[in-house]
Amino acid sequence: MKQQVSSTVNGEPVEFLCAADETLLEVLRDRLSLTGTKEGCGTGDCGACSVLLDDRLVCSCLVFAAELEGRSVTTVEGIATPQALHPVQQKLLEHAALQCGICTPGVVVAAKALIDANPEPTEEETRYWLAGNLCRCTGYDKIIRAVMDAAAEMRGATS
Amino acid sequence: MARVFLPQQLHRLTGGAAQLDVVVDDYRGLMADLDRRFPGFRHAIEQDFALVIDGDIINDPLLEAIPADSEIHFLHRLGGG
Amino acid sequence: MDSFAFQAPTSLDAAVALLAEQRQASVRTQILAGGTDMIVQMRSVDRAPRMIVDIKRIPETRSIQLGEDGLILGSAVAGAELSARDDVAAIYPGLVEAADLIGSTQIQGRASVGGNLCNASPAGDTIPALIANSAICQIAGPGGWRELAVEDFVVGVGRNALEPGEFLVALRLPAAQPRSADAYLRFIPRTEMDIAVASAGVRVALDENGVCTAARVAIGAVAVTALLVPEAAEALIGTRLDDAACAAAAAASSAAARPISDKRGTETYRRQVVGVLTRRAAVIARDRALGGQA
Amino acid sequence: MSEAISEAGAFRQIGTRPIRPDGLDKVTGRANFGADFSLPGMLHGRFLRSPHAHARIRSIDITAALAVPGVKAIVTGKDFPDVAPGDIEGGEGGGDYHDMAVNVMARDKVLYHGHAVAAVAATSTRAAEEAVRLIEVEYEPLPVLLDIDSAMAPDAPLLHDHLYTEGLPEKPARPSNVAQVMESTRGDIEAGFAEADVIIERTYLTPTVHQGYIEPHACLARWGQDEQSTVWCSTQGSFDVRSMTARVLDMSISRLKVIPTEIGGGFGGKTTVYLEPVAILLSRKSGRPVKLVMTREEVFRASGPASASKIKLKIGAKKDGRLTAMSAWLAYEAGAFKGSPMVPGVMCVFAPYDVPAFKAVGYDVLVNKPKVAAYRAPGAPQALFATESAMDELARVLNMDPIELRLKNAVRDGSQASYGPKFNAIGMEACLQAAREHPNYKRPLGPNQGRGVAVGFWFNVGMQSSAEIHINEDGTATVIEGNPDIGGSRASMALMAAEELGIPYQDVRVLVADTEAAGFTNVTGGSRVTFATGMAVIEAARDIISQLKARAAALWNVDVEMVDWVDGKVVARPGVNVEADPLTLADIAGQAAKTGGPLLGRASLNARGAGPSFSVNLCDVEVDPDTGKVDVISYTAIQDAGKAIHPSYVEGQMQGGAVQGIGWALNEEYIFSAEGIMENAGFLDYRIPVASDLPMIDTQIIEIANPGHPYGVRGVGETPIVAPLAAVANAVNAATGLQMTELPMSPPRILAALEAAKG
Repeated sequence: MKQQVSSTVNGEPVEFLCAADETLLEVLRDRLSLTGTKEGCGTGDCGACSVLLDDRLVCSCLVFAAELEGRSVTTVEGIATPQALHPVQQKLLEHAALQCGICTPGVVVAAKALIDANPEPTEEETRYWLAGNLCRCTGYDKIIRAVMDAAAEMRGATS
Repeated sequence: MARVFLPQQLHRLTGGAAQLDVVVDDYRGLMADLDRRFPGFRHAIEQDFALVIDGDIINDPLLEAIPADSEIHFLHRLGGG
Repeated sequence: MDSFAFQAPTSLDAAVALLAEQRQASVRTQILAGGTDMIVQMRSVDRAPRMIVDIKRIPETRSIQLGEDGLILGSAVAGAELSARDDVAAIYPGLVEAADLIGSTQIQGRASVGGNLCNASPAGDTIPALIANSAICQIAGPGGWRELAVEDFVVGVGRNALEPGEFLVALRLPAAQPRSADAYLRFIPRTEMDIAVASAGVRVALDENGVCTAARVAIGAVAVTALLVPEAAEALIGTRLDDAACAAAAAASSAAARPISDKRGTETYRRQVVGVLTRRAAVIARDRALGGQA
Repeated sequence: MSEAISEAGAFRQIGTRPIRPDGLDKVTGRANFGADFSLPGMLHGRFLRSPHAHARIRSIDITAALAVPGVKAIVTGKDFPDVAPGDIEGGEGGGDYHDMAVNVMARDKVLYHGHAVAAVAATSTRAAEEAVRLIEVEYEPLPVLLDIDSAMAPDAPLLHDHLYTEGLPEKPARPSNVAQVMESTRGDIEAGFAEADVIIERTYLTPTVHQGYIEPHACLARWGQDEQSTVWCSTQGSFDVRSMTARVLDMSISRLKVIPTEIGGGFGGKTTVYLEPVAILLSRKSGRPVKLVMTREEVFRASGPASASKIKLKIGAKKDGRLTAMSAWLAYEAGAFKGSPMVPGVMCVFAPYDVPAFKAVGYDVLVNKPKVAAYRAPGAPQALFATESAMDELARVLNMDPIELRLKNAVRDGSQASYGPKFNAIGMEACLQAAREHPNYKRPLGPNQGRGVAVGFWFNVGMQSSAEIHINEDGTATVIEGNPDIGGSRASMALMAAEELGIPYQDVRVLVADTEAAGFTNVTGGSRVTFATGMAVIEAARDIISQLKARAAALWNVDVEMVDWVDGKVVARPGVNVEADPLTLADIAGQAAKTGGPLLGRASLNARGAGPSFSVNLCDVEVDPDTGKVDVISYTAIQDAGKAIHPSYVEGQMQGGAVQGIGWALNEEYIFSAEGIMENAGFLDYRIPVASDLPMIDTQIIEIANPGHPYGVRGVGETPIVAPLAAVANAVNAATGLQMTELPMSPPRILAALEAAKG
């Protein structure tokens, strides 16, 4: 039995059909071709599939797509504007805070959510907020620096 | 005259000899010489070993010259992660 | 039922009716709150089709009511929603910490105290904290409402006391006494993302002189269910929660533990560490109570 | 952040830190990784994997599975050709093509829990999963071997009836689980130990660990009726996937095109094939494209982890700290097929030290676990965990500073490496001196805190690489090469091309091309890409430059001998009578049609001169005496990079390797049941470090130019994981007074040791 779901994805209204046990991650990748959201584990342990669900950070592998009715989702594809990267994206690049890049989409979404919730995160707050985003390449050092730098820049830009 | 250090794994072929001096111009000459002294040596080397000339490790040494007074080692070919 | 179905009732009555109707039709149902345990299990352990009933659109499961009678916490309130309530954290800091320890920020966006309880893992973080706070389950079902103490709600590994057609609507915590506070600690090998190897929740109340008048100690991940440890509480009551009293409570917790050895820790280790955590949690609860946090 | 110590010459762009060319794709989700490709009509595949760690397959019945709606093809071992034995080339050594084929799909036996037994392609993943459940297999369980001691026991049951130990003077009479023995000696070891004032002798154990790349293995295969196949996959070596798949399926290399996708981490684990031959067979059988993606659980159970090891180490020294002799007995688990990194382990166990007498004996041991794959400096972390732990203990017994002890025995230029050749231009001493002077070595420690020091080493390799450079009409450039960019290598290639060609970095684009578009290149591994493929890029650029000189000479109507390439321009030599300004690349490119057509440079080479890289790591920990929990509170990685092309990515290698090593030291391990089933096959209980576990990882890049590279580059990717195991252990020992010899140093293990020490 397929569910018909109306929701908003990256600001655009979207309708799709899905099975009742299909996850948001499956729908994003396989039905909506939004493959920027990655699957690293399927059990909520790695954070590569992070998205914002009504502005709340979640693992899309642990959300049923059918739950989306009337709700909104932001994926990594919806973080930059057509004109410019989000400061988090720009700072990740400037700090060389990615090597293979598979965790990066999840880090981008999670870091944006952090700065939205806490414009001046400490190193410890940044590390704990991002503890659910596994990265095996960088040892996290440059990611943490980049995110804190992005927060600082956004504070400067908005003050 | 080059000094050749024979790999320990092949000492069974060399009758225990660990090093010797050879007068050769190049790798082909070296192999011909060593295979003549120790039958089977060339085959064993070509399967698993790189050539080392004065510290320079060469995985595929067929065309290498062997300088006089050089120090020659054989090293297990390595890859990595 | 040969494929999955999905329903998201928007009222308690509708949910109760839906569950009753499905039960009548012999359709297997599965309550969905945050889904962080349930979806993983449905993907790996038990893949059989069923009807998923999402209770998150029912107002009662999403509300946090803090009043003179205590706290009523909707069963599907996400950890992140609870953590945002400073007023709740002022009175039940240990419970909020326990909820906050479950998984990553991402998991916090979904996982609920009610779901953590219903999942009935021996290592569920909120369970000892709830027991220490004398929390009561509020259950809706075909027979109407009923209430059940949390320590009686979990009956085994992954098993709870819900009857067919019932679901957990909310948790009720009694009002805090003056000069009382709680604390919850768990041990994990990393700093985040792990399941508790051992845990302890402690609530204490003090008189004007700092003497402990009431205490509850509950421990987790050291038996098939979280355990209320009256011996540990007795070791605290009547003392100023000094080192000797806390050490006695620690020893009582270690003695009450019935741990196993598995991939997360050895029996010996768990027994020892649950005592350490009891002692440290008692000290934190004492300091909070003295600091007027309650 | 890091401070670079440089003796290098005047580079214009090398050593700067520009944004990587593929950066935008990777922060916006545009970059396509292994699982991101789809084709019309595509099927989804799933595997049936062995529930036993060792069993004979009596029968497989796929009748019911084939009847599931949507199922289009099923393959089992019977569908695969027999593959003759033969050493795998280009890998880390020790592997065999026949074994690889049997590892891809079991034939008559399963040799580890998770070994592939059958695969299904269906119109949906759920249909494929349903069919997998309906495949009926009859097994005859066999005894399971899970550790070195039981596998090496004289009466041990055998994994393979026809495996005879290699490396012995004569072929043994009986088969064995030991695939190979290797010995390496120098000097009189008996005399060396007799001369010693102090002897340290211990046995060190390390567990099976996984590379832990975040992207699971994934591929998409399309077979055509013309027998041509195309594979999109996440791999460290598309040419290796091509040769290995061709071998496993007995097909011509010309029939197979491999398109490397972006790769989500590998660390050595994506240097072999698991999925690709199966996907092609399923595609051939169904006539449809087939996508295969491992689950995380499958990655743990059925890809290639790193070897568990048991190492008995003995070192002797005089009172003044001079080493007199060292001996090592090293056993490495290979998993179910031969080919552990025992050989490099034997070769590197004494590599940092100048010791007059030594003996190392290594064993490649088969057990009923998945076949190991390379993991960053394969074999070295285990070996140097032993050596560097023992050196630290020696320093403590002698009451010497651990860095002074190492300096006293360090190999230097001209030292005869324990593995044979003489060292030249190495950074061991420079790293030790930098560590001694580092402020983090002098920081005061608090209660329950301790500091550890350890040395790391890796050989580095060169091997074959190719590169092409195409010059655009406006003088900008495209570099084409075939090494998947696993850590920012496009940036390094662009920097080297820009440096040579005298054009801005932003004017160089880098394409990682498929096996039909790029010249042959060996695997992205062995710390060789910036070194060897970089060398090919430099040579290709120099090929362009020689053409530019000829073109400019033609434009000026002078002999080519009359012009020079200076500062990114062609100039007339002093005294040559040319009335023209110097010509830039853009000037000449714009007139290429007049002087012979498009400018295209190329180089292919078999790189030599890969200098080894040494490192020194400093680690401070705090140990909770009540719970045994270790917190890393400060970490410093110092390493010789030769020349850092893009220092940020060099630091990134050092930091990432350090953290993988910290994970290996503290919490990571495969936990097996007695039946050989991995009990923690997920990121929940296979505990890789998370962001909140760690401090910043301080780095210091040392640059001792490698004479074997035009810019002095030496590989940096693997050495970083070698030192941390002992650095962390030595810090724990310093904090607790314990002598930890078994990894991981998990809280229960440390608390048990603390309790035992109390008596």
